[in-house]
Amino acid sequence: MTVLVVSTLLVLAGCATDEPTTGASGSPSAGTGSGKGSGTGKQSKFFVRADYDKQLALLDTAPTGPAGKPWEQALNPAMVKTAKFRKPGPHKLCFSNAGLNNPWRQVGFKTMQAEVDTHRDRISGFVHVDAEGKDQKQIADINDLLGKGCDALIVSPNTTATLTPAVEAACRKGLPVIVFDRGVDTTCPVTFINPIGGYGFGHVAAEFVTRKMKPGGKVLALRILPGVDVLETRWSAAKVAFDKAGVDVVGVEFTDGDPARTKKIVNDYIQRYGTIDGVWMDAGAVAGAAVEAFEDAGKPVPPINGEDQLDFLKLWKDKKLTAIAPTYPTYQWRTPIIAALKILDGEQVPNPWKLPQPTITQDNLDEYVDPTMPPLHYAMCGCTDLPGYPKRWQ
Amino acid sequence: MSGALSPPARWTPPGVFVALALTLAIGWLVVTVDGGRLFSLPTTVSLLHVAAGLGLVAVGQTVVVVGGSLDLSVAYTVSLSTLVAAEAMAGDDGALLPAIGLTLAVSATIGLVNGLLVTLARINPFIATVGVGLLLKGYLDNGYDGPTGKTAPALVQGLGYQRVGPVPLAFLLLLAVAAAAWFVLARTRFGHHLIAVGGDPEVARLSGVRTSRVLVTAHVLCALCAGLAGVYLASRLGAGAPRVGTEGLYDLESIAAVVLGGTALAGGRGGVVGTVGGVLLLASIDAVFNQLEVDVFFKQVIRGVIIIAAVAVYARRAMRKAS
Amino acid sequence: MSGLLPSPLLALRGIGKSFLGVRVLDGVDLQVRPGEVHAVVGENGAGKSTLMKVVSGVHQPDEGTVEFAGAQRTFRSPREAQQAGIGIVHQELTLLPERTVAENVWLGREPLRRGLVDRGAMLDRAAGLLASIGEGSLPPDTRVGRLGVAQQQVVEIVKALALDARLLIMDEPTAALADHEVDQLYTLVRRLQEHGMGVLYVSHRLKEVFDLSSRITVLKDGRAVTTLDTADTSADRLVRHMVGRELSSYYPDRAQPQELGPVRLTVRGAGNRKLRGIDLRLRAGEVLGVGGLQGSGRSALARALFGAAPFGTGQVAVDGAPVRLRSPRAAMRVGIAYVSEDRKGEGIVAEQSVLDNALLAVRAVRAVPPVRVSRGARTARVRELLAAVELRAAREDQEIRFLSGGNQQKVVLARWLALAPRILLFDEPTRGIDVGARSAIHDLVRRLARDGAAVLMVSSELPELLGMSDRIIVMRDGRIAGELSAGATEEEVVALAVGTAREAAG
Amino acid sequence: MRIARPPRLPGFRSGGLAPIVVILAVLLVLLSARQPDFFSPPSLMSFLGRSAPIVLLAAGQYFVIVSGELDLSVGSLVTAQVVVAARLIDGDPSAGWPVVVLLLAFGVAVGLVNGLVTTWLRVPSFITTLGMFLILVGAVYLWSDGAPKGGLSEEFRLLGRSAFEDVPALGRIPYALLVLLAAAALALVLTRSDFGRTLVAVGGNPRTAELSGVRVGRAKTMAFVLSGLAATLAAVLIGGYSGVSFQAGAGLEFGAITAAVLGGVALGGGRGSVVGAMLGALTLETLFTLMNFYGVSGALEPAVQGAIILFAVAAASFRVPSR
Repeated sequence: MTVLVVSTLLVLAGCATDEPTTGASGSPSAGTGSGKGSGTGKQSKFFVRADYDKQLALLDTAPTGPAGKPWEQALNPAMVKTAKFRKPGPHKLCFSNAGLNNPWRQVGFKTMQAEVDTHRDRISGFVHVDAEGKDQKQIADINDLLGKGCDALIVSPNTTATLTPAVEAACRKGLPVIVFDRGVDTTCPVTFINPIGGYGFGHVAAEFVTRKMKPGGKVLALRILPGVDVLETRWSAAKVAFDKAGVDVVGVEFTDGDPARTKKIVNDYIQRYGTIDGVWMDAGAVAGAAVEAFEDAGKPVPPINGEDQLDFLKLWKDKKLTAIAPTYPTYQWRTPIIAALKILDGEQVPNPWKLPQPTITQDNLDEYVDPTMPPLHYAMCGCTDLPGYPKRWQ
Repeated sequence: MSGALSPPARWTPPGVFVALALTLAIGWLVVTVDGGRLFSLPTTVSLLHVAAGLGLVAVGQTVVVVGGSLDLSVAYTVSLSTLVAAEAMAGDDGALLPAIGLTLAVSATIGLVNGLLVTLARINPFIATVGVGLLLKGYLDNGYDGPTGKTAPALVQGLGYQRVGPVPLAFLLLLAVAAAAWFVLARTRFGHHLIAVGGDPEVARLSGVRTSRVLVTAHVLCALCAGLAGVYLASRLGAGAPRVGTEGLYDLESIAAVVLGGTALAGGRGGVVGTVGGVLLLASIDAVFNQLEVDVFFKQVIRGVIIIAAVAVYARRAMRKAS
Repeated sequence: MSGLLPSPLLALRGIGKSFLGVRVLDGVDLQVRPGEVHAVVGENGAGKSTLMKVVSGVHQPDEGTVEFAGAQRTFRSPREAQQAGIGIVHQELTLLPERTVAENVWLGREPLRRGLVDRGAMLDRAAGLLASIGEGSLPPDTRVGRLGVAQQQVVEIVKALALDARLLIMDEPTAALADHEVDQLYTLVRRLQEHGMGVLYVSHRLKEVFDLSSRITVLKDGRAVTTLDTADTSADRLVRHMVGRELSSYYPDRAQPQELGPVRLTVRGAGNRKLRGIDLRLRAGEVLGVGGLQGSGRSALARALFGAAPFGTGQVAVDGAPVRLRSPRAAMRVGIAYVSEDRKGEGIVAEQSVLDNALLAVRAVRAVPPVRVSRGARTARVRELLAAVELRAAREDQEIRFLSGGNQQKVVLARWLALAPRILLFDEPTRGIDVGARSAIHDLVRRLARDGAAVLMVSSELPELLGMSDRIIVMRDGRIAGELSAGATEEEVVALAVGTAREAAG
Repeated sequence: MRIARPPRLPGFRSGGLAPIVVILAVLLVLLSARQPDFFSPPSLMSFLGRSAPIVLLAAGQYFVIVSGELDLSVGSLVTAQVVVAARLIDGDPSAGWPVVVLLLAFGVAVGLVNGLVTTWLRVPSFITTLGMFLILVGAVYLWSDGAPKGGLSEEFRLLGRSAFEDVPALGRIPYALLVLLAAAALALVLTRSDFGRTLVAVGGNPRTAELSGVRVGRAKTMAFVLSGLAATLAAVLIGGYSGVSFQAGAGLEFGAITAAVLGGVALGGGRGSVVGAMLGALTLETLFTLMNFYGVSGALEPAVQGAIILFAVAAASFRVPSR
């Protein structure tokens, strides 16, 4: 029923995230101008100006670390000592996963498993528990894992605020805790790994659409679901950009990640406004459907953004779209394993560990289009050098 | 308990407990062979916590189902309750009780609306509660970008994480609520009237039962239980979460637990004892599969099969009783 | 003399009630004195049940006043009526099979102790009430679902008694009772009478009316035609008031020996969970009556022959050819039709039209997809049949539930005739049907026999059984206790049914 | 759950079309007020075309509901069909028709299982199809480990996506619309056939039907099979319209049931018309478009939908006391 659906979508939406929404990086602020007339509505109370500025700055920062291995690189790293965690191997790593039921997390987890395989000599066991996108289950899971004699605990939280207590409890156990993807409202984990984040994503896309579109054009913003921190930050950044440029956002609609629904919405908006000059999306899931809607309506496809999923990239290449694909790279799933091993060796690691967040543009599009990979595969997986590629991901 | 006089209890629920025992036994065996431990302290605690959340909702669901109705809006009621609680507390222990009061008041109101739609407006419960669910969804989607509010620390430490030996406070709360519900069904006029309404509303009416009033009360009680579950989850999560209810699939899972417990979906037969068993069964399956790290999708398939199989068994038993 | 009489317990004045503009009750006056059994008779649709529902608070009158125990009352719900002291034994059972006898008896007014249901008191007092009407053997903590219809009827009555009501309404209380149980009911009613309780007694069975009542009010088309003192009236007069027709020539002539055809149905040593050693032969053109007490197996026999509750052992042959009656379909295939005693539950589809109901069986036997659109010819045939059974319905697309019991039964009959059956099984064909329609049904049954059908008719009403049958078998304990010829007397039937007579060996 | 079906005022007899026609008319007026060119042939055609799937599902659901059951599995079935099709076709143009045949077979199979479990094992269809829902969703995720594989060929997608172009007067006629019209005609014939009428009898009074020689179990099973077939057709159209996705069938079972109830089909069986069900579906789609045109905030749409459903059903179930 609808409920099941929504929950699936949640995880689907959970495909990316950003800084903790409160606490550590300062409490929420009202954000920027109310955006009168731009039709973008009121700013999300999750918008945190400080984080927003930080992320935009990071977009132009040069990463440090081995070239060509973005998953080992870091942006302005601040190293932390980990000597107290030094331990002789082999190690047992435990991973509490927010969920698996969406392509992004599937690709990511396969990448993580492959990464583990490359260290088989040093990793004696890898325990994975899937919280199925349920906060309360993940809290129970973490508590459960604490009884399994793990040497290090990796957590990909389902929700920032609500998982904090459980993570703190884990920290108190004294084993190294590594958090990635979403954060938690506490500094107790040894490191928090994730790419630049949602503000960056939303901003890049909005900025591109604004620039390529005819001045004063009409923009349709398509979102997956309301109320998911991840997607809220992407949207709130886009909102800032649109408000600043005074873009006319004619609609902000929710697609539930359903292509059919998406096509219907786009269809109705084309009919209502005669033409739509730009499409902004908070996730790539239904980009293909949006493009189709324009084709079926016999209209030129306006500037649009997607994500690094191959179906969109192919479409983009074949139809020669004016498009951009900000990414929230799945290669970040490799980093926690690497970090864990470093920590257990007592090596220093960056905290926070900010990974670069490349954007796919017309110029580098061809590098990422790979016709042999499935349509929902994420090009930015950084998995080509891992054992079992490409089979494991097909 | 099941030895007591009242049909809801006398009428044999324990089928589900046999299934539970088997699940745990086989589960324990497999997990041990697999090199894990099913009954380690943390695992047990986790299991009971999962059961507590679902259990509170399911007990409420039992009350409406016994009355021949059902409530598909509980998931949203739960979410809303976490928010009301956490926002009202705003991290202040002083606001604890008023906040809980407010939460229960809000959820009771939702139950009242459900009840009136089903009785006064004569809308089929399925449609009525789904409709109310949509209304709540709209409110939540529109009003909340994500987790808000802060649960009172006292509540977090208490209800959220405190336990007696391996048994979390929350689970004791569940047992208390279940016992209360059992008592209400077995020993109060309302309980007797509710079962009668579930069995045959016309008969109840002709016997002088105020059917509407009874059904409305049942819906209020159900919503109250959902509200309580919301308070518990708020204590667990430390904040209000606008999606925790739908994420947890509390509407469908609660109904699943109810029917696993042997309560007839048509109403008039069943009770909370079985429901608690059903909840524990679902939680145990969770735990076992967790230990074995089995793919969750596979687990979903298994669940589907188990639910159907269980009800099929009850149906067979009922037929035998009839002939 | 009325001056000497005690003031009325219940006084209805000018009661009127309409549904959807249909006038169901019209200015009804009626008085019940304390300790009086006041019978209400009338054809179906005369408004009896509605009147009872008005008195018991299920419906509220549009006009007129209800005066109870000297005070004017308006009962907004059954609850209020009960609290005032009006109990009702409903025509159709109003019990919960999943609940115990005690729980059913006290439903709606469970005895409390310290705010909680006092289960002890419930059981004790229920047991007491049961004992007081000589049903002490019935344990009050058994699930009602486990009881037979007759026992359930008893529970129904106890339920009404438990109100310590001052007025008891009995709406067709004997519908499901066998004769010896009816006697028990008599003693019960008389006991209540002695305690000064007033009884409103609704029944189709004139015998009961005369046995029990002191006064009789006749309803016709929603009006109270007259109220008679039972002492100085007769069945004929009563019926004339009800239908304006003499009681004489009540039953159609029986078959003449030469009208009887070959043996249609033969059963040898057949049995199942409810029946043992059934042997019978049914000839074309005859009406074989089946008597016996409730639960004696008379209905089970009909259901077995129709494959609804099939025989497990023995042989059945139709026209000499052995057949296995495993299901209704199987029975229908060899030309057997069955009219159930439970018209509401097993006879009609209440919310479908008259035509759909009449077509149901024809469709069923051919209704297995792949799709076939219903044939005009077939429909035409069914229309003829509906006319043949003298159905009185406004329109054929009218929902059948708005028809009177008699007309509903006619539609059910037409449904079967559409299959041109050669063997018809009737179980209580006239239960709950008013006198007028009743004789029409009887005529139909006989006419079918004349046209060469073999008819087996179960009836718990001795006059009907004796009046209709060419031959009678009486059931007891799942066996055929004996067979009687056309001229048999009520006494002979009862003797066989209760087992006082020596087994009629042939 | 219990479904009471007392008599209604003539115009508002459940199964009567009056209420749904009124509602639809009102929505259409509002629509034309905001967007006059909605009624221009091309836009109307494409609207009808894209609405075809849900209308089909509503028709399928009618047969199940009128027979006294409920089918919660259609949504998951649609998803499963689309995903399966994508993986089997995997862009191969020639695979189209064979796969369609396979899907039809699969749809029939699922309907068959639903029907047999419900009729033979006496499991309430709510539970049967809920279990089937879990099983299908779990299985399809499992089979494609979490992400749909392969892709639909353009040829396969024609049916759901393309149209006869340059049709005089109408401009273009989507193939989907033709499929719908054909299916609708078939459904209409079915409801008027012996099978259709007996099915209503089965829903109205199973005992009577059985004792009149109707194979009740068989009839109900057929209804589930029809629902499965409808779901398959819907899947082909949806897959064609918008390609492969796990969201393809999300929530459709709910939509279909709501549509049927809106259209005056009584949950519990025995009353209603297939036309009403299909009009109900069209009404929901109109409402959706209406909200897009009026720019109702996406977050509020569920609330609006919920309110309208509650209002409509309440209005339609207005009733008078029966004697």
